[in-house]
Amino acid sequence: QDPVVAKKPRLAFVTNCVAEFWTVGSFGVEAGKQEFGVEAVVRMPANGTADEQKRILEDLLAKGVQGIALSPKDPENMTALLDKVASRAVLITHDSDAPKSKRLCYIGMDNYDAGRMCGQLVKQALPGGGAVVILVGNLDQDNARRRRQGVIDELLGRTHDATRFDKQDAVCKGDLYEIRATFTDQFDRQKGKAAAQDALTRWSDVACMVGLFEYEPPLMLEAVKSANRLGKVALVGFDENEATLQGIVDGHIHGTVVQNPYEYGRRSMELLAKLVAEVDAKKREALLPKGGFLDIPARQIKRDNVRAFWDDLLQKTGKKK
Amino acid sequence: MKKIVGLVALLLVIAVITATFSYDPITDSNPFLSAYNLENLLQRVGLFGVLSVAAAFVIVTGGIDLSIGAVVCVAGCLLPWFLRDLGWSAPLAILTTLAIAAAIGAWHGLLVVGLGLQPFVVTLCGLLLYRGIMRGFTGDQTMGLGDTAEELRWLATGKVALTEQFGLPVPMLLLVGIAVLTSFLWTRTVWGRHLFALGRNEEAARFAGVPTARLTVAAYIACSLLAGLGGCLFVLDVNSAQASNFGNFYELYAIAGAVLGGMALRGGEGMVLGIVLGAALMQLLPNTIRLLGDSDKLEFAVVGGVILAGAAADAVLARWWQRRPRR
Amino acid sequence: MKKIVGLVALLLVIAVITATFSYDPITDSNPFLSAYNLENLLQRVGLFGVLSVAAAFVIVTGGIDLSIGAVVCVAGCLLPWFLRDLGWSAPLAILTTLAIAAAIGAWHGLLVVGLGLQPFVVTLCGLLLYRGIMRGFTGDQTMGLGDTAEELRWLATGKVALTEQFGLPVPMLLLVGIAVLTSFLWTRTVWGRHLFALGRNEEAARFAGVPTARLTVAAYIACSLLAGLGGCLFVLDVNSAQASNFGNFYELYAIAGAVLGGMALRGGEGMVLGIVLGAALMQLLPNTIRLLGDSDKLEFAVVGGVILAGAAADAVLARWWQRRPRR
Amino acid sequence: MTASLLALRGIGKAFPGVRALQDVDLTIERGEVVALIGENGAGKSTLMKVLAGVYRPDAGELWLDGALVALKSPAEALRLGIALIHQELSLCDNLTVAGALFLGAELRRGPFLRRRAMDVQARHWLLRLGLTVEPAALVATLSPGQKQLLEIARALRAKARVLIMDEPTSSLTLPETERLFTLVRELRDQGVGVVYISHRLGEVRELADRVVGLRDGKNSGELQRAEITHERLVGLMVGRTLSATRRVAHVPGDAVLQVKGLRTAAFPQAVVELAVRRCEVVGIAGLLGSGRTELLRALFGADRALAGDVTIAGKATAGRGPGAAAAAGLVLLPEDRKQQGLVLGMSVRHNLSLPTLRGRGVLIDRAYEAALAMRAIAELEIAARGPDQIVGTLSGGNQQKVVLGKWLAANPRVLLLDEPTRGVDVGARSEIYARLHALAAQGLAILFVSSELEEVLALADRALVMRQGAIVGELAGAALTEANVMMLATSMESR
Ligand SMILES: Nc1ncnc2c1ncn2[C@@H]1O[C@H](COP(=O)(O)OP(=O)(O)OP(=O)(O)O)[C@@H](O)[C@H]1O
Ligand SMILES: Nc1ncnc2c1ncn2[C@@H]1O[C@H](COP(=O)(O)OP(=O)(O)OP(=O)(O)O)[C@@H](O)[C@H]1O
Ligand SMILES: [Mg+2]
Ligand SMILES: [Mg+2]
Repeated sequence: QDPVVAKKPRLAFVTNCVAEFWTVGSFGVEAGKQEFGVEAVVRMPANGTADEQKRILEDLLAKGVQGIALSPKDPENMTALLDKVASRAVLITHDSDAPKSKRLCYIGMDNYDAGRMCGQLVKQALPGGGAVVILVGNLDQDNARRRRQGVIDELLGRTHDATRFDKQDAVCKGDLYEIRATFTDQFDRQKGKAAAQDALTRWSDVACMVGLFEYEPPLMLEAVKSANRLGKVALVGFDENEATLQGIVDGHIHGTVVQNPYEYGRRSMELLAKLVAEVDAKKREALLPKGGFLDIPARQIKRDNVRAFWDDLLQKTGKKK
Repeated sequence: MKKIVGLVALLLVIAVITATFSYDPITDSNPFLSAYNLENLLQRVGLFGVLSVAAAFVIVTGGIDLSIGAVVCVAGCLLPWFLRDLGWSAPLAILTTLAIAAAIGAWHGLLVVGLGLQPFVVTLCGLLLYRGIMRGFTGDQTMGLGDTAEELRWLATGKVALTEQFGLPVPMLLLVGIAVLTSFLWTRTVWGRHLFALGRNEEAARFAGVPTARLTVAAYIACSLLAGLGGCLFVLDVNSAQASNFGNFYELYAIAGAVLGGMALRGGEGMVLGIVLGAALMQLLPNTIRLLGDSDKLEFAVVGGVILAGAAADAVLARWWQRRPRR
Repeated sequence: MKKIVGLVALLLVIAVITATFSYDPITDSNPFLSAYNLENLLQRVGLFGVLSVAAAFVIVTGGIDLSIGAVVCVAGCLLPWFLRDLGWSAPLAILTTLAIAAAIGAWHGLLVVGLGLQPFVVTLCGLLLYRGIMRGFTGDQTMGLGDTAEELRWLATGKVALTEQFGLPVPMLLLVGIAVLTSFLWTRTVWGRHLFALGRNEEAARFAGVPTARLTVAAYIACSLLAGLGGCLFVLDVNSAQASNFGNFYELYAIAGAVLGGMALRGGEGMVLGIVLGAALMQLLPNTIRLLGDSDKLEFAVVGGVILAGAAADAVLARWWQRRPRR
Repeated sequence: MTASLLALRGIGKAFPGVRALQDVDLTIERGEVVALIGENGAGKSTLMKVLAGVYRPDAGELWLDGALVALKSPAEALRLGIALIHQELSLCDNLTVAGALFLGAELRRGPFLRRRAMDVQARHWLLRLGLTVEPAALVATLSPGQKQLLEIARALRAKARVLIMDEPTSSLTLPETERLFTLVRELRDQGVGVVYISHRLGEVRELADRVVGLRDGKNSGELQRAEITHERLVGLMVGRTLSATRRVAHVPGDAVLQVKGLRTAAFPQAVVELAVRRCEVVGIAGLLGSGRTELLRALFGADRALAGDVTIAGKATAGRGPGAAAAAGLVLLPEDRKQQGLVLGMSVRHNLSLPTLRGRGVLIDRAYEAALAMRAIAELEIAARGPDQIVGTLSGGNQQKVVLGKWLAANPRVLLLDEPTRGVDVGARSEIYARLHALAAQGLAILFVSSELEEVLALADRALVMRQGAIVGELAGAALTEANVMMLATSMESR
């Protein structure tokens, strides 16, 4: 028996769905494994539901995992479950926080803030104001709601309040900007494209489209191209789909807000490794970042910084040496 | 009976493999056989088993219910609403939810029997319709119990202690109860006899004076009622339901469990014990994968592959059995 | 024939309603009737219509193929891989993808015919299996074409100009071609006659010397082949595919389109024209909702409700027609 | 004067495109056996279905014990004591024999089944009909003849006041038929009114107290017990006399079908050897369950034989399935027309052309198909609205004619027929015999099974008698008599 192997902490990184975004995250986990000498598994709930997550967590505990980094699907209602998990293993959250639970800390950014950053991009692209259409995978997911709310609040010049929620069919009209509609596509790409096309059909005056999920900005781009309205409709995206980045390079997409899933993965491993090694609860406290929040801020990627960002991304995901 | 033996064998083989490979020499423990894991497994079998029995009620009649997942969604969204937003008492909330589920079943039955629509069509539309209505109703907000109804959650997460370490999960007990009742209903009562007869040859049963229309409607009601019960248990278990995906695909798991357990989709054939075993297999496999595998990417592939292999082996063995020379 | 008339009437009613209410007095334009929207609609009908015809091939035999969405996923993930990662030429990539799809169909057919497994079971396992394998194969990474194969994308996004404003989308032309061919095959050839006979009564067809086993396998191959073609078109249309959700639920849309168009799930009944109209209805409804509605929350509900209402109206009318006093 | 047990007055019933019944009257007294006769498609089954609550008539009244009743469902008819044995088998084959026997009238204690009691009573009923199967056996494992007996047992069990039997004996052999007659007479003596439908005119003569004729959906006359003769029965049915068919002598050629050492799964001990030559018509006789159907199915390859060689014109086909047999020129007209004989949902034309569409390229030769349909409809006198009528809506006898028509057109080398004229009326029957003889004269080898001895005598050059899966004798020429066949078929060892 190799004593070094025996001592390696066993960790897990649990996401809230299957997505390209999280494959980048799992590269971060991979990097963290090497760097901090841990064993780790990545678990992605295929249907992206809370009950799948519950069963995954239970099986991880059964497996004897010592530390778990989780992106909770429904933080509000999962508190009791998370507390139970926290009593059997070290639990931290990433990407989406569950502040009411006994998780030790949160790694990530605030989706509401990221949404506001996205809103700023819209403002830059459309200084004179206009009609905006939002595309989102679905609206019952916490991060989606917060992102959308951030965009709306920023555009309507509202105060910073992450708990606000405008219903899907609510009228959102400010002095300059008007949110005409929010379309959901339930992660079906063809449907996303159809929704973007139908929005362009319905309103001849749409001035900007915002895609809040990773695969959506390229679909909007396709739709705008097919409608021959390239350049007439500003596009703002979220996340780092390669077609989005290419669109920015080509000047068809104004910009995108990127999170840093790679760092979520890597830093989760780092923090969990330390926390698991420390048995004493008091000393553990000391290891935590201030306020139990490790901020990995979102960034705005525009034409000026897209190249550098893209190269770095390719490197991290092993697509380019 | 041969089917049952085959299923038990398959379950045992997978269990033994999982137990062997999940053994952890460092801690000298066996995660798969830990009380915690076994309890979890039994609880899941209980939850999904209820849905498979539900599916079986309609399959017996030669029909199919694709709306089981959507009914789970309806129950899962409504129960928290009754309990938390309307502040109803637990019994009232549960009964109302079940009544609504039963009404959905009755409506399916009437469409199938009264208008002669294909069950596949009716329940496929139902799938879209109910989930769509729930999305509208909840405004795409997550429905959760928060910390209300803590006692009620016992139904889904509670255990009846057998030893200090190990307790039987309540959903498993519920499933056992439902299975015994159903089995009794199917094999010992006039109602069950008639149900199986009409499932195989509706016309012949009608000519024999069996009230086929009424019975078919009853089967759809039983199906949706159990699906609704399942929905209640699921939401009590995970405490949160999103209309757009709660119970998604569960109809397929439920039907797969039932069919795996020996229900023939042409109707009039099957045993409850098989269904429970089929549902158990559907839960054991993901557990195995998650305990042994480094990634769960191949989960679906393994589940699909094993079921298919099992079904194929079953067919091959049955042939061999038939061809075998008799004395 | 009555079915076709009914469908056309339903399509027209919805189209007229949409056109009326989408009229914009300010710009004096009608978004629904704009060339852009009609082109989009026809293109979507083309894409999904291919899948519905695929589903129909197996439905005719009295079987069902739940793996259509998974085969779409396989084709959608493999085509970009061939074209971009392996740098294959367009014809080679397309043909290999189609060959793989056809092989999947052959495998389904062999399991159904050779081992006598239920089609529902085989293809349900297939659904899990192929999608699972693709998740493993792609490592959950999005497969995209990037800017390779721009010309090939013409197949999915191209148009054949009719007037300066309006062109017929290529997928629609493909669908028309496939539909005409299929219709010819079904109604004019010995093969088609045999297929329909075996769909209605496999045993009687076998006793009449029809090579039922071979034909059934051929039907499954045709189904998967068309599903594979659909997968190619879909990925060429949206330019990227994620194994975990690409083509999810498309089997249900495909089957719904076919059944709506008059295919009976018990087999041996149906017309290609009806299938195309059914698929068209499935695409028209969401367009209507997005052009008229305040939100798309109720999309599923409306689609489910309209299909159900259509089927019910059809059944009621058929009865009334039969009961109507004759001279 | 007491009212009749049952009276139908002015019954009318139309199906799309066809008036099946028009102003039909029928009375049944207590303790009377009324035979209902008529050509195929005359409306007999339709009338009986009206009587049993399956169809609701468009016009007319139904009086039971002098009271007007309107039947809404078969269940209601059963409650009123009207039981119908359907012409087509209608059993749930996933049930046990006892389960099927008591379906809809289970012995119960509250909602619970009294399975033991039902098994005991089932045994009693099976015994009375001479059906030697276990009450626990699955219906699916019974042969059509056994299923027919089971259906009869069901109807007797129902203790009906009106018992309707729509061709109950179409696949029964002599001993069962005689046993059935004894039971029917017993019921009649107890006051039950019986309606008996049959195309076997000998049975009608033996059993009927009164005969009612139907022609083209209308009453065509009535005969009292004393007036019943073969000629008058035929006259009532067809409205003209039929010329007797004459046997044409064939000179047999070389053997085209040769069977050596064949053993089937149902009778593993019995070894079958036989040969059928060109221009020869060979009949197989035997009792119910003697293995005749099993033999034909094994020859056709529909069931896998345990051992043995089957050669068709020199080609070995054993174990290669029906496709290979058909390719070698051997076809089978199956016993069960609903399951294996017809695609019920397709039209008459499409059914007729199904086996012969092959070999005409990819495209369907529509002209050939139309000609084939017209010819078959005319020659076999198929009472259909036209070639496009859906086969499932034809009367039973006409369905059988379609099955025959499609095989007569197939031009095989060897034709296997299992109960070829089940339910076919007398008129068409002689046509069919003539056609078969003509085909044999052209060089075809014909091997047929029939439960009707008269048919074996009328058709066969030579008859094989089967018992327990084995061929126990061969009769030809003057030795081919009813008595000799029955002696071989029932010889002591059989029970
Ligand atoms: N469901 C139906 N739809 C249309 N036509 C029907 C239907 N059932 C019966 N018919 C027609 O009604 C007529 C009478 O049929 P019926 O079955 O009563 O004849 P039958 O006297 O019993 O003949 P057989 O001696 O051949 O059994 C036939 O022309 C038949 O084609
Ligand atoms: N599918 C089956 N499974 C098991 N046993 C069967 C099956 N079909 C028939 N048998 C049995 O095989 C025996 C021979 O049946 P077969 O049908 O060959 O008899 P037959 O002489 O044609 O008489 P019938 O007039 O009943 O058709 C019967 O005893 C029957 O019980
Ligand atoms: Mg009849
Ligand atoms: Mg027989």
